[in-house]
Amino acid sequence: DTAAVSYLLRLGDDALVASHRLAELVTRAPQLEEDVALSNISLDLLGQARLLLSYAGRLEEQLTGVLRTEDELAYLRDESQFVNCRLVEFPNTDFAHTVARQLLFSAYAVELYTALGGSTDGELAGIAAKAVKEAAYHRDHAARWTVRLGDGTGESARRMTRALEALWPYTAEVFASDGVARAVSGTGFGTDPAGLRPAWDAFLDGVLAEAGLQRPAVAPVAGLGGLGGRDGVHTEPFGYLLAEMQHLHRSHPGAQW
Amino acid sequence: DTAAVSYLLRLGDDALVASHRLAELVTRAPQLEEDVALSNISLDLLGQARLLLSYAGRLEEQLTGVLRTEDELAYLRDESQFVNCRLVEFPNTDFAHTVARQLLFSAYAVELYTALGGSTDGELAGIAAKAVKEAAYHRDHAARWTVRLGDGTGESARRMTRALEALWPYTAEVFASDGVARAVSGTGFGTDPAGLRPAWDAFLDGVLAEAGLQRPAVAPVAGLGGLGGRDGVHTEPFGYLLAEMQHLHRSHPGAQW
Amino acid sequence: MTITEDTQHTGDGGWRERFDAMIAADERIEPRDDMPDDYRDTLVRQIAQHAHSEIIGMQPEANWITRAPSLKRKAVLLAKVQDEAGHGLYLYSAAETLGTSRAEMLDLLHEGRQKYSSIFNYPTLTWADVGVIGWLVDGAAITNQVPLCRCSYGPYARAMVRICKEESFHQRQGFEILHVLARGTPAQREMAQDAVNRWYWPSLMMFGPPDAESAHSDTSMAYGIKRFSNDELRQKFVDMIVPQAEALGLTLPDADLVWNERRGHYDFGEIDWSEFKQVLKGNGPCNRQRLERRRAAHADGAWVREAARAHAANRAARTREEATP
Amino acid sequence: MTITEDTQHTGDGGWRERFDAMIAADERIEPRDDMPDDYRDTLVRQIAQHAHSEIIGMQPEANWITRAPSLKRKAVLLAKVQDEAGHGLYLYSAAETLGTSRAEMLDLLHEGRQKYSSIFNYPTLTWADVGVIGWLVDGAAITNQVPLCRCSYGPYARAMVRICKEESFHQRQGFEILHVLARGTPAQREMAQDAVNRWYWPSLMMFGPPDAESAHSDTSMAYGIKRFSNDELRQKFVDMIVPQAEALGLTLPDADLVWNERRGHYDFGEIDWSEFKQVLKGNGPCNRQRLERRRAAHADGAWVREAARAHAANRAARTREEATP
Repeated sequence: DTAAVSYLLRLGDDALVASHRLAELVTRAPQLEEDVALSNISLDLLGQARLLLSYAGRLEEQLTGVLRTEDELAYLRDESQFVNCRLVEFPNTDFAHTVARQLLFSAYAVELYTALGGSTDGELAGIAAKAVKEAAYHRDHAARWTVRLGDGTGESARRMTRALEALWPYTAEVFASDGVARAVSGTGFGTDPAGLRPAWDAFLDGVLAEAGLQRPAVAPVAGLGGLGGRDGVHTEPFGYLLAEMQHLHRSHPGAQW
Repeated sequence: DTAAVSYLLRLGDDALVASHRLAELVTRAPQLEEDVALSNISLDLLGQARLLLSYAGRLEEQLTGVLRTEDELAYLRDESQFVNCRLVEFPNTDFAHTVARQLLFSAYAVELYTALGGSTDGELAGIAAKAVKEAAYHRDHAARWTVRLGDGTGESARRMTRALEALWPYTAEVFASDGVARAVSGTGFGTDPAGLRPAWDAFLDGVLAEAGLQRPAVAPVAGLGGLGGRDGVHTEPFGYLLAEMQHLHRSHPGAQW
Repeated sequence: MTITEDTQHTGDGGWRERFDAMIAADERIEPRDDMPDDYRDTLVRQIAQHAHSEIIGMQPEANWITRAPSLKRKAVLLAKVQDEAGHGLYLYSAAETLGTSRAEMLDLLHEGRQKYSSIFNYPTLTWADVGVIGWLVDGAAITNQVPLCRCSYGPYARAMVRICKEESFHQRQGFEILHVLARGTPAQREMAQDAVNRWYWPSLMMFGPPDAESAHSDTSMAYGIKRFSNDELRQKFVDMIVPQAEALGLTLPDADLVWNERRGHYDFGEIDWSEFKQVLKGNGPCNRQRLERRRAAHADGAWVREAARAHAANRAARTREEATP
Repeated sequence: MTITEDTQHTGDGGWRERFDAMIAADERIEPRDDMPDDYRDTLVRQIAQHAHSEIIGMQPEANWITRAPSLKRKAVLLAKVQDEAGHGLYLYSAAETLGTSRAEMLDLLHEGRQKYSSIFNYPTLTWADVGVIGWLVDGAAITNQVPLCRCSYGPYARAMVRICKEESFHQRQGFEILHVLARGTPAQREMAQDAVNRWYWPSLMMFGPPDAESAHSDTSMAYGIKRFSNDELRQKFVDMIVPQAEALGLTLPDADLVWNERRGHYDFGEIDWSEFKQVLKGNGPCNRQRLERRRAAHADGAWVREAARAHAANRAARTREEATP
C-alpha cells in the first residue's frame, strides 16, 4: 500500500543521508581509529538504505507498475521528494555535532528496528533484524564519545553542549506521528515513532547523566506551517548535499555504472 | 576557426570560475564593504564570462552548424571540457587565499585585455575594452589588500605569504604558450600569453615590495605529463564547484529559466 | 563605543517646542537638530533592525547564487544581493547619524540583543524561493517602506527613497522568475506553487502583530516615523498580491481569500500568530543558522580587519617619520 | 617520544651471528630478537612510509565516495577506503614493534620528514580514476608487496599477508569499474581512457628509480627485506597489465610497448624521471593538498584526542576514589 511505500522511503532516506554525512568525514577524523569507525557506520547505514529503498521501489511497482531502483530513488529525486528527517541532514560542523547527530539518531534507530523486528512483513522484519545489531553498535559508539566529550575538557564539554542544543530541536520531528505512521502501525507493517520516544528519552537521560551534560532546554523547531523533512521540507544545507551526491549520476542520463 | 573558439572558451571559463569562487564568499566577507566589493567583482567577471562564452558558441556554430548557448557551455560540459587555468579554481581557504588568487589573476587580466584591445576581431576588441577597465579595478582592489595584509600584523603577513606560496606554482600555466595561443596570436585574433609575463612580473614585484613580501621561491606545479587546466586537467576541488554550479540546471533537462 | 558621547540638548530651552512644531508641520528632523530621547531611541532601534534585516536577508538569497540555473539569473541575483549589502551600508550610516556606531550595532546583533526581520529565518529550499522572496517578501518590504520615504527623520527618509527604488526593481525580477516557472515544465510549476505555499503566511506576518497588540506603533505614529498601522499595511499588501497571483496563475494558500465588496478590500484568513511568536523567540527553522553564519563571518574576518588597522597605523607612522626632517 | 628507550642489545655477544644465521636461513626476525641498527632503521623507515601511504592514499579515493554514481559502487569504495585505514593501523602497529610510536611517525609525516608514495600526489579527476587506482595503482602495490609477505621481519611479513589479500580484492574491483565504463556510453569510455592515460606512467614510477640509481636497495636485499629489484618488479607489472588492458579494450599510452620474444617480456617506453623527481620534491599537483588535509584533520582533532585522554584520567581518578575506603 501507499503508506508502506512512504514509510520505507522515510527509513531509507534517513539511512542514506545519515550515511552520506559520515562518508564526508572519511580522511578527516580526529584519529585513524575513527576513520575506521565512522566509515564502518557509514557503510552499515548505506547497506540499510539500499535494502530499504530497493524494497520501497518494488512495493511501489506493485501499485504503479513502474519500478524505481535504489539508484533512481537516490539519484533522481529532487530535494522535495526526499522524506528523511532533518536531524540526519545536519553538517559535521565539528566532531561534537557528528557525535550528537549519531547519538540522537542511532538511539532512535535501536528502538525503531527493535520494534520492526516484529513487523508483520517478513522482508522488513528481516531487514530490521540485521539493522538492530548495527544500530546498537552505532549507538554505543556515539554514547561512548558523548561521555568522553562531556566528561573530557572544558572545551569538549562546551562543544558537546552546543551541538546537543543545535540538534535537539529537530528530534521532535523524528517521533512525530502522522497519517503514514498511523497507517503502517495499524497494519503492523511498521510502527508509530511516537511510541518509541519514552525508551529513547530514558536512554538519552542515562547517557547525558554519565556524561555530566544537561538535557537541552530548547523548543522544537517551529515555522513552515509545521511541515518538515517527512513532508519534503528540509534544511538549506541539504540541497548542497544532494548536488554533490547526484551530480555525476545526473550528468550521464541512462548510463550504467 | 577552431583556435579562436578554444581561445574564447579559455578566457570565458577563467572568468566564469573566478566569478564563482568570489560568489561563494557573499555573506562571508570580513566586513560589509567587502561583501559589496567581492560581489561586484564577481558580477563583472560573470558579465565577461557571458560575453566570451556566447561569442565562443556563435563562432563554433559557424564551424559545426550547432549552436551552444552560454548556458549550455556553462552547465552542460563535463569537468574535462572546461579549459580554465587551475589558478582560478583555488578554494577560498582564507581571505588571504582569495586576495592572492585575485591579485595573480587580475594582474594577468589587465595585461591580457590591454593586448586584446588591439584584436583584429571587432567583437573581441569590444569585450576587451570593457573588461580592461573592470580588471584594473579588480587588480587595484587585490593589490591594496595584499599591501594591507603584508604590511598588517604578523598573522596577516604569514597568511598572505602562505597563500602566495600555495598559488604561485599555478601561475606558469597562465602564461604557457601552446598551439592555440600561437594560432590566435598569428592571426591577431588573440595574444600569446607568454608575451604578457614581463609586465605581470614587474607589476607583481612592485606590489610585493610595497607589501614587504617576498616573491615565493616555488617551482611550477609538475606532473600529469605537463597537462593542465587548458587541457581539461584540473584540480580536485574543481569537481565539487561544478557539481554545485550545474546540479539544478542538469536536474531539469531542457527547461527554460 | 558610542560615537557622540554628548547626548545633551543645546542650552536653549525652546528646542522641544521647535521639534514638535517641525513634526506637526511634517518637516524633516536632521542630525544637528535637538530631539527627544525616545524619538532617538525609537529611530536607532528601527534603523538598526532594518540594517540588520538587509544583511541577514542576504543569506537566504545568497544560498542560490552558486546554483542559479542560468547565467543571466545568476547575474541578476548577484546584483540583487549586492544591492542589499549596499542598503545595509546606507542604513548603518543613517543610524550612525544618531550617535550609535556600526560596530556597536553589529555587536548587538551578534549577541542576539537587536533583532532582524523574522522572515529571514525561513529557508530557501528551491530556486522558486528566490522568485517568491522577490515577489512577496520584497513586495511586503516595499509596502512597509514606501511610507518611510516620508519619515520625519531626514537621513532615514533619504535612505529609504533610494532603497525603495531598488526594491521595486527586485520585486519585478522576482515576479519574472515566477512567471517563467509558472509557464515552464510541470516540475517547475510545482516548484513555484510549493514556494508560494511556504512563503505566503510568513509574508503576511512581516507587517507585525495585529494593531491591538502592537507595542511601538503609538510613539512611532506620533513622531511621524510610522504612517500606517500594521493591519492597514497588511491589507494594502494583500490587495496588491491577489491580482498578481492571478496573473501568475499561482494559488495563494488561503481558503478565506475573497473580495469584500463592502470593504473594497480582500478578506483573508486568520494568521497563526503562535508560529510568528515561536520564530521571533528564536525557534524558527533558520534563526540559529543565520546568526551563526553572521557571527562566523565576523569572527573569521577579525584578523583581516585588524591587519587593515595595523597597516593604516604603520603607514601613518611612516608618513610622520618622513615628515620629520 | 620513543616507546622503548633502550636500544642496547642483550649482553650476550653472539647475537650478530645468530641474526645473520637467521637471515641466511630465511627465518623470521621477531621484535624480541636482537637486530643491527641499520636493519631496524631501514625497516622503521620503510614500514612508516608504507603506513603513511595507506592513510594518504585514502584521500584520492575518498574524493569520490560522496559522488559515486551508484549506491553499490559507493558501498564498495567506502569499504575499500576503510580497508586502507585498517592497513594503516596494522602497519603503524608493526612499526611500533620496532620502538617508534605512531604519534612520532605521524609527526614526521606532518612535518614532511617522512615520505609517502608519490603516486598519491596525483588528483582523481573523474570516477574512472577510482577504477584506474584499483587496477593500476593497487596492481603495482601488490606487485611490490607480495614479495614482502616473505620479508625477514615477522610482524611486517604478517601484516603484508593480510594486506595483500585485501589489495587483490581491490584490484579486481577497480578492473570491474573500468570494464563497465569501457563498455558503457561514449562519454564513459572516454572517461576510462583518459584516466588510463593519466595514470599509466605514474604507476610505472611507483617501483622507484632504475636499479642503477636506487639508494636503499642493497641493504634491503642483503637483509631479506626486499627480494626483487625495482626494475624486476616494474617489468613484472608491465607484463601483467598489458593483457589486462587488452581485455578491457583500453589503450596504454606508450608507443614503445611491444612483446619482446627474446626477453620473454614486454618492452616499454622511457619513463620521464624528471617528472618523478619533481613530484618527489613536493611539486606534484597534490603534494600540498594531501599534506594539508592530513595536518588539518590532525589539528582539528586535537581537542577530541585531548578530551578522550582527560576523560580516561577522570575515570581512573574516580575509580581510585571509589576504591579508597
